[in-house]
Amino acid sequence: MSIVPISYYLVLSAVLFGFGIIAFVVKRNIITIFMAIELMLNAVNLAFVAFARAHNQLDGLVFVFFVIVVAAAESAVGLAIIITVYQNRQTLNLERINLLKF
Amino acid sequence: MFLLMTTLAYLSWFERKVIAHIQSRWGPYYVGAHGLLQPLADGVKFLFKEDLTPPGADRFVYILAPMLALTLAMTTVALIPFGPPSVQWLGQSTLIVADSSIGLMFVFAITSIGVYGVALAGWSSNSKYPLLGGLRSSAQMISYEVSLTLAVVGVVLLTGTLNFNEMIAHQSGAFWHWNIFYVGRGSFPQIIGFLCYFMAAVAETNRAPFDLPEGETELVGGFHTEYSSFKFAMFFMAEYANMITVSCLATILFFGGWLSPFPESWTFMRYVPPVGLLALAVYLAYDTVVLARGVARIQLIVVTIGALVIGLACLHPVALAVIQGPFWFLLKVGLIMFFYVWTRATLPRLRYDQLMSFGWKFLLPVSLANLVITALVKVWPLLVNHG
Amino acid sequence: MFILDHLWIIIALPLLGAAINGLLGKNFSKPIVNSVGIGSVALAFLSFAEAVREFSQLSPNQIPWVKTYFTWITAGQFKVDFSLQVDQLTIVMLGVVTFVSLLVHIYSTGYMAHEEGYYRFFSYLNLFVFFMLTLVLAANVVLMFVGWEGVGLCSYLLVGFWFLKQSAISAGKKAFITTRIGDFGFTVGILLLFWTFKSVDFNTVFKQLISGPPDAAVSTGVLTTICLLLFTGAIGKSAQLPLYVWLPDAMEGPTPVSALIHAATMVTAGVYMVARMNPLFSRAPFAMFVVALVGALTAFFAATIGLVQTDIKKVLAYSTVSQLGYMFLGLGVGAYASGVFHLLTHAFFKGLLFLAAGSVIHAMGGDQEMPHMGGLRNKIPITFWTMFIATFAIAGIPGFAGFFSKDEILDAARSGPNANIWLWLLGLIGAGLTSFYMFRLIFLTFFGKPRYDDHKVHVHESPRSMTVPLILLAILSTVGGWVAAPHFVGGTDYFEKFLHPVFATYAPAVAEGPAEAFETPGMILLHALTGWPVLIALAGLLVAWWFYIKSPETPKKLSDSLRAPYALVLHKYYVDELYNAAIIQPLLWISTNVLWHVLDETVIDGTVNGVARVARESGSELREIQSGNARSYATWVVIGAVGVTVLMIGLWGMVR
Amino acid sequence: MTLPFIVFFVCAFLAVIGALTLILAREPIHSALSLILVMVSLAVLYLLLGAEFIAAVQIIVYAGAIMVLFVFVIMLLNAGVEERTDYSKLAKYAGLPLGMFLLLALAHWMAHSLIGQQIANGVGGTNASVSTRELSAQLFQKYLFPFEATSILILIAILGALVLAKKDE
Repeated sequence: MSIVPISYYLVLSAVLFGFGIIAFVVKRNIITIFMAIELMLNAVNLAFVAFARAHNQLDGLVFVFFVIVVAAAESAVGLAIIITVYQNRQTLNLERINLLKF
Repeated sequence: MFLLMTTLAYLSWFERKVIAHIQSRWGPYYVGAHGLLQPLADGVKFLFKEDLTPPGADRFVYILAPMLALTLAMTTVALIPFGPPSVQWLGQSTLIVADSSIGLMFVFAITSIGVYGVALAGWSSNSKYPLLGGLRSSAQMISYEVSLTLAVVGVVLLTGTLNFNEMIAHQSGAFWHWNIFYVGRGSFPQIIGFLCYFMAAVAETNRAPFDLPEGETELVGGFHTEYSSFKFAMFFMAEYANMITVSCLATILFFGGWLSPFPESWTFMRYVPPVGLLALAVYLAYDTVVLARGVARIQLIVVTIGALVIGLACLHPVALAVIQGPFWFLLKVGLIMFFYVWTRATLPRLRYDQLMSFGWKFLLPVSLANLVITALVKVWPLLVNHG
Repeated sequence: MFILDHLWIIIALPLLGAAINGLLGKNFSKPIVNSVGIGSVALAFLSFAEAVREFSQLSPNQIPWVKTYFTWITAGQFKVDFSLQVDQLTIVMLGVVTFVSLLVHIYSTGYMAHEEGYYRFFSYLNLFVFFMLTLVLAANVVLMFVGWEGVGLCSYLLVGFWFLKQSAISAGKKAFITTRIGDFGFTVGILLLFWTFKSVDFNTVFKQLISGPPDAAVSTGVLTTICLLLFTGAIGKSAQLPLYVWLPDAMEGPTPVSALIHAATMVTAGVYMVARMNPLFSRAPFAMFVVALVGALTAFFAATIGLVQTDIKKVLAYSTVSQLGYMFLGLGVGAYASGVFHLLTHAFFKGLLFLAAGSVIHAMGGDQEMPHMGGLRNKIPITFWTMFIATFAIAGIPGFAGFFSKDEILDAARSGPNANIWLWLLGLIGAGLTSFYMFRLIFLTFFGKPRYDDHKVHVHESPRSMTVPLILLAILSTVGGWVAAPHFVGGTDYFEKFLHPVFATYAPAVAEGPAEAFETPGMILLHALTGWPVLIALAGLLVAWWFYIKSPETPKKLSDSLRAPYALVLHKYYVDELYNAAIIQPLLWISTNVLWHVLDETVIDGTVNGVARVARESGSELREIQSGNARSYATWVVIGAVGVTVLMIGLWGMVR
Repeated sequence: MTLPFIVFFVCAFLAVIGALTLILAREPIHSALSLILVMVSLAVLYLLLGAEFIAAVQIIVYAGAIMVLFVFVIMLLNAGVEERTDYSKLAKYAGLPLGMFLLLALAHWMAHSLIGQQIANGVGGTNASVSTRELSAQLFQKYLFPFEATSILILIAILGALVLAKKDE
């Protein structure tokens, strides 16, 4: 079945991760940035699964499972936060939400 | 594929007929005998209607949405086994397109994505009713999917597998071996589970009495208000396809799939399908002679002959063997569909808040309780043996 | 074997009482507080009785009976269990502690009746009992040390009980700090002990003493060092020279406290500890000698100071110090049993003395100055008689408790295994002085014509709750001695035999235990000489009588004629002043000029402020980065990631 | 060019396209859709890697739940085209190049990683698809505690979300 070399998957995950980072930096919309984070998580998951496959052991998969769960929790809270922020400041542009100032 | 389409189309006919009869009307009648050609007409109508897109709509998404809905809805059917894997054709079992070791989960995966169709449709055609409708229906689908899954997990616990065929095999025997009824060591009859499942499913597919998103009276048709002609037809079909999927699932999970309801020993029961078909043929023949006129008569003759031929063909042992599974399967599915339509025809529509509170405050706890009890019953023997 | 299996009950009871009274007592009425306080101790006493019963059924090889409840501390090799131990010595101490504290509790209900913070007092007392019992029951040095410090704490709390009185507070502090000096030695001793024997369990250590420790590097020198260090602790706790100064001041506390803590139990902790450690000491002759010497000197000097004190409690305090000196003398000359025996009897009569004194003060309405008293013997007969008996006991008049114990010690000092005639002499003179100042106290207080005016002070006998303990103790101080009446007065010396295993089991092979010492032929000579203490005691009595009854003006004359020594003694040899000049002032000076002005202000403050300044300025620079724009932060994160990646790829390249 | 290769490349292509559109699209909803695309294709890749269960979970949870939430919020807040502000000079100038660098570096690293090569030499060639049973066994025996912990985490997350989202009077 998988005679595709693992390294291909790894490269793919690396690329996705990189895109995630770029999006993370470049985008302004909180939601999109949040999505970028999700993208990175996904990339990492892919790497995990690939490694698990490589070593023929399940731990990687279990970890992916956990990552997904955590991502779910995180997105729930994060989106709630986003909603509240939007209610307070009527904007989703990260750069207009500069509360993290000294 | 084509088969599926027509089924969908005829489903609408079936529904309208049933409702009509329940409401003691005739329903579609004029297009062909018993309005048998009605779906055709509908299809044609849909095809030739003008396809218009609301201004300012997000075109891409606007087009994407219905496709998504329909394709997803129909993909699931690929995972449904219509008959025993034993029925081989060209070396692979013909009655199921793709047999996955965790078919159930895939079905759920796809249905879960199905939400997008609705949501996006509601969003993309930027106008407030669809938006509201989309929001509502997606919210509804999400919240009911939870209890749907929970209800199913009970069965998964009993059968201990996610593969459809194994599940069905687990229920082999007569109908009292089906999950819904079976009372035995470490097994808890899933009657409650089924009820939860059914209600959740009805809501999941946005059917009455849970069809507010499309409540004509308040939302002008809900998320697909803006859609016309063929895209609308897609949604339409998607809805029916979902219905089919759901009832197939119900059949598999609770009613032993393609198993015959009778013990193996009653061999003569194997002749039920052909006999049934022949009976149908006879009835149709009577129709032809007595009632029908003109085109309808010709058409009826065709159908009658078709039924006759198939019925006779089924008497041939090979065909007999093949026909068993699908027949029972389709019969059960049909019954469940009938239930569907029945509920729609009889029950009034809920209010939205009622819907939500029902979903979260009643359905979810009940299905949870059912799950817990099932788990306990399942584990009980072990505990006893240990103690 | 209920209690012996659940020894923790004994110590848990007072703790429970303390907790209840301390936490909830504020809202309790007096009866409830009493019932809780006394009840807990009474239960402890009962369980002690039960423990004795069970103990008597143990076969000798089951003794010492050690119970380990849980592992308390583990750090590498260093492992301390929460384990309790019972052997004969423990039994004796348990008896003393539980019994005396029970009486004192009862007494306090009368004595403290009109005090603020009644519940506080009782919870402190219970707490004290708890710690004392822990100290006594502990099966290893560390746990013992816990009790040790705990009683110190309680003594601090109780001495400073009237925390509105400045003198009380400072006295409490003094007690605590002075003891702390000794405790420092004690701690080091414990560490050294562990370092040497890789264990802090008494029995483990002692076994090793017999069968050589793991690394056979335990020279007598090490042992001596350990013993001396431990003994410093004892000096501090049991108020020996030169650290005795805190005990007289500790008299600021309520009298029951003085009776319980500063006469009967806590101050004897040092004695108990040395007795407990006897196998070690027996193997360190020099340490033994030091113990004996310190004991004897303390006995003597404290006695001399006691001669001229006018405050009734101060007199008793100094006598306590000197009696403790006797105990150490006894231990030092190897007569452990005698030392412990004196501890026992002393607990009785000194407790009695203090309680009686308390009752006198109670009668005098809080006045402690003997010159203001006089002729009280008809006013408060019970107090008088009990105190009289106690005086006989402490003075060593034959037949009373003190007689036996003190004589045993003196005999041991004279003819024991490591006898030393000079020490004996010191002790002897001390005994004379003791009887003198004690009778002086009695005469000044109870005889002669009243020196107070009846209008101000209305003298009255104390309530029963106070007198009953007095009577009980009086009885014990009378007959208590006979349990150990040595052979030479025809006694069976039961006590000696009872304690024998404790001191003989691990005794060094060469030096035969004190128990055998009495069978030595020297006994005959000894018997002849046993008269000495008696005679000198009687002499003291007579002199006192002469001075304070017959011709009351003699003391005046005497003090005038030899003024210098009198002043010297009156001012307690200026020890306090000495310490003040020699230690406290320099300490103060150093602290102010070096530690405060130099070290603290320049170095530490300088550093701290410098750090703060650096932080502030760099912060004000760095705040530019804190644009509040999350995107920048994101970019920073990315920059960090890039850095890491570069690093790792570099490493990776190397790895490959 | 066998089937797996084709599948792989198709999915990889889709995923990359999705990621790119995630970056380029100015409508949040488009980004969301593209992200969904990525996830689905990843799921297919998981299937290819023989991790059926994970694939299903990926779709159910990620595509089916999390992204639905996203779309939901987007619809709710009716998020329009994002405005191109550049208050953060740092992000403006440093962001993209750094990201690119990181991307290339990681990719290069991965491409030459030992494990990748070693698998390429066919260690992973065995096409045993992981059975859900084994996985669950792992999950409930070896990783029981983390599992419970995550459940608690979820609970907390739910509560947090409720508290945050509820209209404070």
